[in-house]
Amino acid sequence: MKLNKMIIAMLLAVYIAVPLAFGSDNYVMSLVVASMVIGGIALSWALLGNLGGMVSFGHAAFFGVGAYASAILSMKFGVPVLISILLGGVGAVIASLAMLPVLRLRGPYFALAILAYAHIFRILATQWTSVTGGSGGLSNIPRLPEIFGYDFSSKTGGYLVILTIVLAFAAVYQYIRGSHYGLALRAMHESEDATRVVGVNSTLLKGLMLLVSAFMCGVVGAFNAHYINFLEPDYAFSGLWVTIPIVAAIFGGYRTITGPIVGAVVVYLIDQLIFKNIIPSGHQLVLGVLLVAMIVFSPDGLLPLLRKLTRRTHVAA
Amino acid sequence: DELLVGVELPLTGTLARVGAGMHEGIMVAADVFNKTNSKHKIKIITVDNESAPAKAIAAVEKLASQGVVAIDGGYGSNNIAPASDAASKLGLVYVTSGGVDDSLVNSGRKNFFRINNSAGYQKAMVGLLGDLNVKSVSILYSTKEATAGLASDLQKSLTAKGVTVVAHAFDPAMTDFKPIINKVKLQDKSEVIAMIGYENDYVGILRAARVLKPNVKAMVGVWSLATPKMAADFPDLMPNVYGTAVLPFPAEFKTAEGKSFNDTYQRLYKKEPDYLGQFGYVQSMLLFDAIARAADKGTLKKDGVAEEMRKTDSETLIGRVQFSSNGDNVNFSHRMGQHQGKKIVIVWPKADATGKANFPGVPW
Amino acid sequence: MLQLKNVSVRFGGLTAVNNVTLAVGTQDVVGLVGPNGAGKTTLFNAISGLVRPTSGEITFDGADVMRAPMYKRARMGIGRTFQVPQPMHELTVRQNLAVAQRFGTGSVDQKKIDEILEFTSLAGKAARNAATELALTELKALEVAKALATNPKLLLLDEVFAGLETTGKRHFMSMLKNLHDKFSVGIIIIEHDIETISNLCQRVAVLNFGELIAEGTPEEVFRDPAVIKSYTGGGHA
Amino acid sequence: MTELILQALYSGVLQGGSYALIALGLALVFGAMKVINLAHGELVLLSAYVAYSVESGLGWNPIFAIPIALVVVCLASVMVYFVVGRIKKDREINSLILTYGIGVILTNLILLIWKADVRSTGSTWLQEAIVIGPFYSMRSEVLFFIVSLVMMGGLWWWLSRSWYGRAVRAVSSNRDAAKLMGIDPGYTELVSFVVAGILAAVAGVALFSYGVVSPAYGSVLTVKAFIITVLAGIGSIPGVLIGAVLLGVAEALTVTLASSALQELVGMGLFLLVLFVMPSGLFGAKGRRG
Amino acid sequence: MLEVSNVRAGYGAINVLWDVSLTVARGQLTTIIGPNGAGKTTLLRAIMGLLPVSQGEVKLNGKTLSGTPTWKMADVSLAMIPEGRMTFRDMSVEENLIMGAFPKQHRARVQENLEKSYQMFPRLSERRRQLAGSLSGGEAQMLAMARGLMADPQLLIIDEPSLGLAPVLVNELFEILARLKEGGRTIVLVEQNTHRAVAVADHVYLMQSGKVVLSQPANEVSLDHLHDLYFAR
Ligand SMILES: Nc1ncnc2c1ncn2[C@@H]1O[C@H](COP(=O)(O)OP(=O)(O)OP(=O)(O)O)[C@@H](O)[C@H]1O
Ligand SMILES: Nc1ncnc2c1ncn2[C@@H]1O[C@H](COP(=O)(O)OP(=O)(O)OP(=O)(O)O)[C@@H](O)[C@H]1O
Ligand SMILES: [Mg+2]
Ligand SMILES: [Mg+2]
Repeated sequence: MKLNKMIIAMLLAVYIAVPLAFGSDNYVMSLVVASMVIGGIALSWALLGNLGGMVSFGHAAFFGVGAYASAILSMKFGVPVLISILLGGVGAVIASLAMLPVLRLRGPYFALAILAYAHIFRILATQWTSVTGGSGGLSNIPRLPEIFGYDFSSKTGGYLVILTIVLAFAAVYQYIRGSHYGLALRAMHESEDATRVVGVNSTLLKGLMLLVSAFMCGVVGAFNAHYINFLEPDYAFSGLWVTIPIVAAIFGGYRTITGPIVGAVVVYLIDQLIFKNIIPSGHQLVLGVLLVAMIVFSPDGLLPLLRKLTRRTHVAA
Repeated sequence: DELLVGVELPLTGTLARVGAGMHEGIMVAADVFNKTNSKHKIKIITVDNESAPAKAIAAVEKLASQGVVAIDGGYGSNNIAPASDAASKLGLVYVTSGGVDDSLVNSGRKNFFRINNSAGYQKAMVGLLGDLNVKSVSILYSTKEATAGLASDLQKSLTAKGVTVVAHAFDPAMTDFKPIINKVKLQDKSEVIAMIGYENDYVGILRAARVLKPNVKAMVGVWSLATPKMAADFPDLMPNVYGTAVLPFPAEFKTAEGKSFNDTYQRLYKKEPDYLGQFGYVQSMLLFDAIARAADKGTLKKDGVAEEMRKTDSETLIGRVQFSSNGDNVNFSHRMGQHQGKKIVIVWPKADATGKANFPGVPW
Repeated sequence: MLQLKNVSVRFGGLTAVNNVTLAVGTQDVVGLVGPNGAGKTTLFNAISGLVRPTSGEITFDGADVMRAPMYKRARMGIGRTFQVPQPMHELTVRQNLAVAQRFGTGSVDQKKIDEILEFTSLAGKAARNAATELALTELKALEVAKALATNPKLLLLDEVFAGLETTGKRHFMSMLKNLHDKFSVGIIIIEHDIETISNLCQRVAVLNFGELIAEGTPEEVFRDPAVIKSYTGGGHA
Repeated sequence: MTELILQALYSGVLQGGSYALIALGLALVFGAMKVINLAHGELVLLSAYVAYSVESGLGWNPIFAIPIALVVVCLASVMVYFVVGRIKKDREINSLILTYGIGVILTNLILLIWKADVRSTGSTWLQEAIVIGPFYSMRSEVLFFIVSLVMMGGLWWWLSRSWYGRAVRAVSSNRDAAKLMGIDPGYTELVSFVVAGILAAVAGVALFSYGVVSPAYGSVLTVKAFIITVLAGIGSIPGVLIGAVLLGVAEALTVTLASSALQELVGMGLFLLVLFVMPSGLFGAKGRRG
Repeated sequence: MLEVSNVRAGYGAINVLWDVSLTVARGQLTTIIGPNGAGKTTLLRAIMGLLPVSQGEVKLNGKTLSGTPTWKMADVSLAMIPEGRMTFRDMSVEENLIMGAFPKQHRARVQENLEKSYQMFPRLSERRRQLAGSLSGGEAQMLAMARGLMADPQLLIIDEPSLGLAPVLVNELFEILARLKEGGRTIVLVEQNTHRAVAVADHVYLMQSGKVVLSQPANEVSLDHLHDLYFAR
């Protein structure tokens, strides 16, 4: 009961208090939206890492494919934006089907094979000029629509949409993790034969996680395309769609569900509002240091670390 | 009074180098302006867009929230497009020289101004090749948007003039150009190699050409090539190479403006100014003047800056600048320079030439 | 229930299992013995689907399982243990069993899990991390527990008695007998201890260099001179 | 046409030699610690920038920068080792992320110190054309190709024939058992990082003397190196050379026979193809599925 | 020769050994027996420095071993033969054996000792190029044994060497142990095969729940009595 009340209070806060507090400041709102986009990617990345046991350096592939798929569907085929965003996720899933063979690989092999796909998709998006607009990219991508008189193409509107997307994904993630599939998935990382021999179809499960992760990331990419109305290959498949989400997920704790999201918001805002002012060029240096420090000192992320610290002070008190 | 001008530029990421170059020019402009203008003072606020479109938007929004009266800067058409959209939404003027893509001026942005364009580069190259009476050209171009766009325009206009053209696209990650140069040498047998890329590409291509020595009469490139930096860093690659250049080197600044630009630049950055600085300087000076005029008229808050920008008609370091209704500089045409010894000599157009072209002439 | 026909497994030039034909019914407890490297574990691997035989036929409950993946065979009722224990990492002992039960049978029954934990003397270690906090013998017990949790019809036990002390061995043996009697689970058991085998099995098969060299009751087989020569070496332990 | 192809093959082989030098350090550390050092490309780049500083600051030929680069890069490499050594759990995942973070740090440090300009050597001597029959190349390419071969030969001997090399493999295979054999695991790992640093230092100077570097180039190098390690199959040094040459030749041939825009695509395609068809690489002994 | 006094050790928060003391006399074969989970392996790991000792001391020839890292044990001629799981899986059988002679002082005699190993276990000779990871259970056990003998250690600690071996080989194994003892080696043997172990031993320790509960010369040991103690668990 208490937990439920807390969740409701949190929801009210993020849905109502945030827009009320910052809605008038375009800059802060755009930072918040951008951080939620990062949070969405971080969540999908962490899902694959935590449940699938796979580190990916190629989530930009899903992000980019989702973005392009949705942009093209809405521009060339007139698909309504909200539907095309979902279809963007489907596009990413289709792209990830091409990656299924990579599931045989582990660790660095998987991580970099996915990266190879991201490169390939980027080159395809550059070369396939007739559809993607080549390296010049696509501009004037349709904005988020007006629904019931509310204009979702505004900063606050965009915020509400991405927030809903990310929360929905978190719920799905929570559901999967809590099930026995979650257990089996966790067990699979180190001991694939051991799980298979008790009846776990590990290849299927891993494949499903890849698809789920791809879908999530694709939807986020699609949202972003309609939110900034612009796309080009280098941007859509940029390595930054990997770096910052990873830092965020690690920072917040990639084994948890709230970790990547909270991590994204915190890391992105701190980075943009503070670090960027201290070291205008090369402030990613700080992100790198943060990443290294987290892995060395608190590989489970900040939340568990805080919990540990508060517990200690409790005990001391 | 102090007027805030926002600068949105890539200071990190893939475009960091060019972004920093333009930034220097902007700072020089602010310095010069503040020294000469007693009434208004310009204060620059810079935000790094990290070579990323979304960050460029955020940068514009951040600057707007800090009360700037206009946005200056921008590099790469892909970053300029969304950033200038954002500026346009917020009613701010956006001035740049960092993107040559035609779609920038053809998408109906209201307060957008640009002092250079693809056509100007193309005009210069076609003009030079025409003057040299070249019959066949191999174009080597990077698949990035600006380079690919310019390459296809160049190919069209050269073909229209009856020049035989072979085009070779290469990925920006390309490092060893020997196989391409060998194709030019053995298959194309063109008279001229036209390079449309960036510094690293030029160095790679010229090195490969020095090794394979194709039987060409000239090596021609575009931006970032006929610069003092290239002459200093790669003394044996550059002789006789052509590239677009606004000014000869050592710069001969005849006008008072040119001299003060040069002095200030040298004082602030302890090096010779290059074209990035020049463009940044010119665009900023035009902007600052427009802002000052608008401030005098009290129309700063009411689209005054855009209005004044539209009225621009000045003689600048890069020639006369006037903006058409879509914000493009109608007079823009580039010049072509050639590395000769340690110098860069303007060889095209005739009117501005400071020397004669060494033709045929190659670095080896 | 399980039927092997002319099964061979080759690794490059080495024939680990050669033309083995063997049938095991629900009522059987079959001992599989033979010198080290004779191909016993490899045969288990072939039955459970870890390696694909080079030739031959394997049917289980009448269905051809030669091409069935490991997890399908597990769900059909082939349970096995690994000679080198393979616990599921990151999970506790109890979670190991839960996963085995959920995916092997389709549902979870905590009571049954408790029973199995009790059975295998792991009750006190249920909350331990299976991969890093167990001793070797406990890992072996966990192997059996996991296999049991999938509710198998056929149980393949690879040297689960090795390293067990006498008491533990007896306890385990009675447990297996129980299991066999109560649930009519067929069992194939690899073991080097002749006493254990004689005690448990009605039938013994002997592998040597991949070939089945003898089959019969323990008494018959262990009197066979070929078996004595290659395996028991005369002097009884 | 034959002339074109011959030159492409030659260019590809030389390019392969330089790739191999970069890939070798990565493969070595992976062999020793099962850690893919994603900052390896940045270490190579660091060495290239040291060479740049030596050339532009002291006016020396970049080749003489090698000793200084050795010191700098080996120190950096050892620092990477100590950080990686501090990982307590989930080594596989965490080491990837950790070295990725170190790569980000190095990239940005290079950016801060040396700015974003592209750099390359100005030395004429290194860029002089060397023509052997129908084959054209720069002096630096040939020079470092030979250096690369020598270093590879030495390393191969060291790993497969020396006690030390075997110890490296033993530690990565079973740490506790290696200790029981009298091997100090920490020391062997440290040594492999130092050797990887040496390789990176030479590779960086080589890169500077025939290529062009910029701060963001490190990750490109790492990916190339990794592709080659995959082509080679883990633990095979001749494999690294052959994989690297294969990649170099494939790239050069793509440029010659198809379009140069497809060069990168071919590299990636080759990588995926080998992964799918021969998961253990061209010379790998065992699968990489664990 | 080896003296263990009041040793406590365990895994993280779990303590396994409770004040274990025992002595091993030079030239003798000392066997440690006890039920599963008694802590025998844990004790051996603690002696070898693979586990930290939280209390008590291990001494070799009067000199303390505390703080000596595992890889220095070979220098004092102390070696442990672990269970068969601890081979170098990605290396060939022969390379595994060679690693056994890693300490500098033994490198010269590698070839000679390799031959000896192959004579001892011909099966290993047949499999010399095979990766150790794909050996059968018994073969791996032989490999671990042979590898441990490559360094001719003076004090040899062996953990359940008969595990997974076929009866013929078990016989051979105990013959080998007896020969080693005759050759003057000091041996600590942990075995589940109590009959055979006690038969070759000079001295017997019985461990239970992390404690030494009995210490007797082998010829005084009554197995029936021992088994009674087992059941007392
Ligand atoms: N993947 C493989 N590659 C090559 N040889 C293998 C492989 N797997 C097993 N072998 C060999 O096949 C033979 C049979 O091995 P198997 O594990 O089946 O023996 P086993 O009868 O179980 O012996 P043990 O009683 O020692 O466990 C052994 O000699 C082993 O070395
Ligand atoms: N890695 C570990 N983490 C935690 N506890 C462990 C670990 N290894 C062993 N133990 C515990 O230590 C105790 C003693 O184990 P140990 O392996 O020393 O027993 P043993 O006497 O060698 O038994 P066995 O005859 O089964 O080999 C057991 O209760 C076991 O649960
Ligand atoms: Mg076996
Ligand atoms: Mg034990």
